[in-house]
Amino acid sequence: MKRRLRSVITEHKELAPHIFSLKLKTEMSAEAVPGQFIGIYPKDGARILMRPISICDSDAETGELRMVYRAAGKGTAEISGYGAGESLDILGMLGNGYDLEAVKEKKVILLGGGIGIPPMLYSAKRLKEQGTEVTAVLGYADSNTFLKEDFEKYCTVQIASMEGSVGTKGTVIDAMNENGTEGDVIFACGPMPMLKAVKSYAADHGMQAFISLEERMACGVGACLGCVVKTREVDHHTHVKNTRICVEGPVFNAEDVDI
Amino acid sequence: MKRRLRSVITEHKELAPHIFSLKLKTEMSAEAVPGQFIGIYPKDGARILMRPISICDSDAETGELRMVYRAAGKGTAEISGYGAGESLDILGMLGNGYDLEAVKEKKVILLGGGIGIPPMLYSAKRLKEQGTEVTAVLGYADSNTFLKEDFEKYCTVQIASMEGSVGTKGTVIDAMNENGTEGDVIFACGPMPMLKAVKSYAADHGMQAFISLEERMACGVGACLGCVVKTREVDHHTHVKNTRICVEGPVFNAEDVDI
Amino acid sequence: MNTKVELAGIELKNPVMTASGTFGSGAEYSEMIDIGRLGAVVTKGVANVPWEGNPSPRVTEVYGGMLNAIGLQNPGVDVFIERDIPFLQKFDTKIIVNVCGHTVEEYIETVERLNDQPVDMYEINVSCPNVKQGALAFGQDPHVLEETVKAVKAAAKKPVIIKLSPNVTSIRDMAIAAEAGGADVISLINTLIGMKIDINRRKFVLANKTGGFSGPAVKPVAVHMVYEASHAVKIPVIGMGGIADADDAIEFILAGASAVSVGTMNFSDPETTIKVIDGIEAYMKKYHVEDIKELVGAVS
Amino acid sequence: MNTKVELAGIELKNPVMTASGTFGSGAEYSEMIDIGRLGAVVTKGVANVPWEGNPSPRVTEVYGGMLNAIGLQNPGVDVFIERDIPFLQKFDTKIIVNVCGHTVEEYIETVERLNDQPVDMYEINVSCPNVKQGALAFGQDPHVLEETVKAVKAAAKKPVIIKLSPNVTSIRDMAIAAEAGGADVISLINTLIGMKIDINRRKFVLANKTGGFSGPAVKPVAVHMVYEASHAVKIPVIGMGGIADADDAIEFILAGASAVSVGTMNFSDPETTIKVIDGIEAYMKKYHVEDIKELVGAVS
Ligand SMILES: Cc1cc2nc3c(=O)[nH]c(=O)nc-3n(C[C@H](O)[C@H](O)[C@H](O)COP(=O)(O)OP(=O)(O)OC[C@H]3O[C@@H](n4cnc5c(N)ncnc54)[C@H](O)[C@@H]3O)c2cc1C
Ligand SMILES: Cc1cc2nc3c(=O)[nH]c(=O)nc-3n(C[C@H](O)[C@H](O)[C@H](O)COP(=O)(O)OP(=O)(O)OC[C@H]3O[C@@H](n4cnc5c(N)ncnc54)[C@H](O)[C@@H]3O)c2cc1C
Ligand SMILES: Cc1cc2nc3c(=O)[nH]c(=O)nc-3n(C[C@H](O)[C@H](O)[C@H](O)COP(=O)(O)O)c2cc1C
Ligand SMILES: Cc1cc2nc3c(=O)[nH]c(=O)nc-3n(C[C@H](O)[C@H](O)[C@H](O)COP(=O)(O)O)c2cc1C
Ligand code: FES
Ligand code: FES
Repeated sequence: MKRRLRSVITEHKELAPHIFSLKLKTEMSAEAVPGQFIGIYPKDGARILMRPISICDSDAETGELRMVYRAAGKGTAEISGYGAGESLDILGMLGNGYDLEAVKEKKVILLGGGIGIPPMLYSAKRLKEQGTEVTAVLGYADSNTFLKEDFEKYCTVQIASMEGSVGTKGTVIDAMNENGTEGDVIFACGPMPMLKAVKSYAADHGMQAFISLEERMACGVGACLGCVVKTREVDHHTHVKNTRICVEGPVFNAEDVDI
Repeated sequence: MKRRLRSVITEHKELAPHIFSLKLKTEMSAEAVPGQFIGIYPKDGARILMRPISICDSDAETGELRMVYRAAGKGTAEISGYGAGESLDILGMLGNGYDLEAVKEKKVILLGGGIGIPPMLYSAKRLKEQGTEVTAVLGYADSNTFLKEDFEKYCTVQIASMEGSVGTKGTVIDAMNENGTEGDVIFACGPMPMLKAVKSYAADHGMQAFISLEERMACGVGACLGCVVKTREVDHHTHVKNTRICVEGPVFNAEDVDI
Repeated sequence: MNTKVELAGIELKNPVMTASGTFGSGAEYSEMIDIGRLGAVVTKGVANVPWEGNPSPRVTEVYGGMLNAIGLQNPGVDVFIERDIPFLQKFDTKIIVNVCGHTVEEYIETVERLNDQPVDMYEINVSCPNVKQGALAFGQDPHVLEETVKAVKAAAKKPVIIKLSPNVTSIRDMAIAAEAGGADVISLINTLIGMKIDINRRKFVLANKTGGFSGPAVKPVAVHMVYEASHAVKIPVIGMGGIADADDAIEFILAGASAVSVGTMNFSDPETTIKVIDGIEAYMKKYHVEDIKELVGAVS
Repeated sequence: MNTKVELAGIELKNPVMTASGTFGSGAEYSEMIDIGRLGAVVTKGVANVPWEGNPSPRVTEVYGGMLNAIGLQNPGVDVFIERDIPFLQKFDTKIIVNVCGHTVEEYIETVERLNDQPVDMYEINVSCPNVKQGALAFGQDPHVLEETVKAVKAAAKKPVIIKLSPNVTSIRDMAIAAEAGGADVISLINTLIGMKIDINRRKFVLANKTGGFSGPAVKPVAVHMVYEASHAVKIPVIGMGGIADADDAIEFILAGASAVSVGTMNFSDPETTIKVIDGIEAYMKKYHVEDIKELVGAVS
């Protein structure tokens, strides 16, 4: 059941310049599926819409959700100013998430680029729990390899950096080529050029790719049709060739969407 | 010199339901004259204008200004939520203030009604310092006689309450009538019906009355002409029969303004 | 205490409804609020055939509000009849179908398809700023508006609400034209036209360049127009534009609205409509208002 | 790096000026900021004789902005010439006199009195919504506007800026009419019409009932209109409406404004204009923009 709820910040710290790790105590943590996201509402009256942020981790025992986000604009900058003990209103759980069941017996490659890295962590954790074989390939800008240690708890980790200061110089695709990374299925999250490259990489290599898309959102629950992406086929809900990222996504089979 | 400055809250407490006492550390405290006011800026982006609040006390030694205000609407409610150590941006010093010099040798009656009581405190203090004889007549709604003890440090205090639970039942005028309060000059601040009554009381008794007016303000510095009151004579600045409360006031000789 | 209001013979249990396009056809929000508490659900605009709408990005936040250029994407009236109406029928609320079209003929075709459906009223969107082929033009010229209303009314078997655009010199003239054309009710405001530019990329934020501006920021414009329109016509007025709480809703009612719609703020807090309904009742209690109708236009 | 802009042959050291009515005639803010840093000071509207303006309350805050119904109170052009011009002349900035009137004759009388004064330009306010006798009408009908501009231009010995109202169906038509009438520059937006009701007292908050709506809340409407107007005419456009920082100012410039004005936000932070000037320079540095003119209309 989707709902707006008050949550309490239990931890909030800067992992790298402008990259924050936020833990929220909320009953929603019990429901979180990797690939899903929540909407975090800024409090300032000038800002009325929620900010969609992916789940980076969820701990049903402590009742905490973890998000890792970049302070990109004014809303996330405002959010980054709230400390432990303060409250934040959130909308969740939003989106479909990855279908982990379906890949149980496969070799999964997790591709994360930049601020697309955090959502992959929760997938890594859950895939490990179900015994799936996982390699994570993480693409950073520079040597600031936030979350790397967290991934290493769950899977093999390969690194790329645009600067070349750590791992393969270049993108996650470059790293896969260099390392000969093998797998049946890709889960990917990152900037659009990366997702396009992943889509054709997967096609070229006969792999399946599930990619997580971003778009500007208003409602987050499928009511406003603000967040659509073009689709190859007519969508079952909209009855035209586009689909709502906030409900039918954010995770799509790369083949189905026109990016 | 008027300016917008950041100040730091040194004390903030609720004196009576919805009535807050706020102390701010600011260099402006050295300049404050009784009857003047500052503008306090809410921080929420939905609210862009300052809230005009009178000086209730100023301590040049500690560098603190004190204001006592009612959480009347959304802006003052927001302000009431900030605690010691947090900052507030203020615009000041604003307005003319009372001419204390001119009444040095006279008997002064201070009339405060409701949230018009606080501004009178600083006058009481300064008048006492210069050796002027002062009686304060304070009109409350009920037995919640906030600031009464503060006044008693500086002058004789008479009380009225609309409820009748303390002092004279009725208004400050009723209290003056009951107590036969004597004086040459009145300084008054309070709701409009009270100020009107004071104006005619002073006229009837051959006394001078200086009253402090309120009006909705935008700039607070005389630039927008948002806060005018009608005047008997053509105003020297506006060249029409009205004058700016934020600059030429908020304190006026009751005779000069058309209320 | 009576909160019931009547619009063109249709009785609503309270004056609070959803604004078209901000509530889908109810399904999405039905898991978050009790739709049965609403005076009415106004659906997303529906056309005779499916519309693809505009390219993305379609929405963006602005100070105190948002811009949208959805472009009236909708699955078409057939899907609406098969899927959305049966869903809405499950709730004890009125169903108002917002109708869009590129031409008068398209409006009429949709209205005729709906005439024997279990819906209560039509709201004709003559004022959407996000559609290139001139739908806004219906709503910006009084003469064209009057003719359009006449044609739609002739085809409609249910009461017709005409939704007015605020992007006009005289909202009075438009209200009067709608009434002259036979409108049963008018509703306003639709969105203002707005634009946002990303200064770092030097690009329009919306693919459509311009978008419809809504949310709390537009309220003062909307209250004024509702006041003007309701004083220009005898038919009832539905007021909207930036309603975030009961105080805002009451402001519209005092300005002259017989009912109100909550739009953008559903996104901010899905429970806004319910809070507005409760808050109106609390206000009536506080000020001993027996019948909500006493408040309509009661500003002085 | 060049921040100089030229408007009708008048060179401003930078494109940032004050918006009429929000900066008095400079005296009040001169103790808070260095007026010599401004591209120009645009004064409060001045008429041929003193105007008393509207009753109080005249201003109120709304969500993200404010309403004003000052009613163009001013001390008249004689006092302005004796007191305000000599004051402004002390600063190294341009002086633009905003002129208001009830009739074309009044505009002309004021302009003629100012013709031999040391001022740089006139800004003709054909769009103030707070004056009953129809000043807004000049700004809402293209034909009336064109004739008004022609008459004022014939009398004016300095360049004429025509300030447009946003309360129109087509800002393009108004911009084109102003240009056709001979305007040297157009400026926009003046305030939108808004209303606020006190729901507890059931009264209008402003004595005038309606007021002009300004501040950050109106920016999306203003950016759109500046874009539309600047694409409709060849003369330069001065953009304003809700500018709070350099980013906002740059948004207007990218939309097509050759210069910008800061209004309401002077009240919020008296140093806004200075911060905007500094921020534009920082942006130009960051993106290696040699000449500010490269940014005018550079959105795509
Ligand atoms: C499904 C989804 C998951 C996301 N997960 C993460 C995450 O885990 N970590 C992270 O750092 N970021 C994530 N993002 C991007 C994040 O939502 C934006 O960076 C954020 O909304 C920017 O808000 P702002 O107030 O800082 O920016 P502003 O520019 O002030 O925002 C203005 C408006 O634009 C929207 N907006 C701006 N950029 C984006 C964007 N890239 N995507 C969507 N909306 C945007 C904002 O939500 C807001 O409505 C995700 C986006 C989506 C759609
Ligand atoms: C010179 C002066 C001195 C004042 N001194 C004090 C004081 O010492 N203590 C105190 O409690 N109050 C004082 N007031 C009144 C105080 O300014 C208002 O109560 C306050 O602005 C209300 O703001 P709000 O955000 O709570 O109300 P809202 O209703 O949210 O405010 C909306 C807008 O209206 C304005 N406004 C609302 N009520 C008033 C009012 N009565 N006077 C002026 N503007 C108003 C606000 O400033 C704001 O711009 C003074 C007013 C003036 C003009
Ligand atoms: C995302 C979105 C979609 C909208 N779609 C429609 C629509 O299909 N038909 C219509 O008449 N109005 C539509 N509107 C306008 C709203 O119904 C309403 O008139 C406007 O948003 C003002 O109200 P608000 O400020 O409460 O949102 C839409 C508004 C938004 C924000
Ligand atoms: C208090 C006030 C007074 C104004 N007076 C005038 C005026 O005399 N002449 C005029 O042309 N515009 C006047 N305006 C309009 C502004 O110059 C400007 O066009 C408008 O406020 C939009 O800009 P902003 O949002 O930055 O304030 C006034 C605006 C305000 C807020
Ligand atoms: S954000 Fe509203 S449908 Fe996706
Ligand atoms: S508040 Fe602007 S002149 Fe007084």
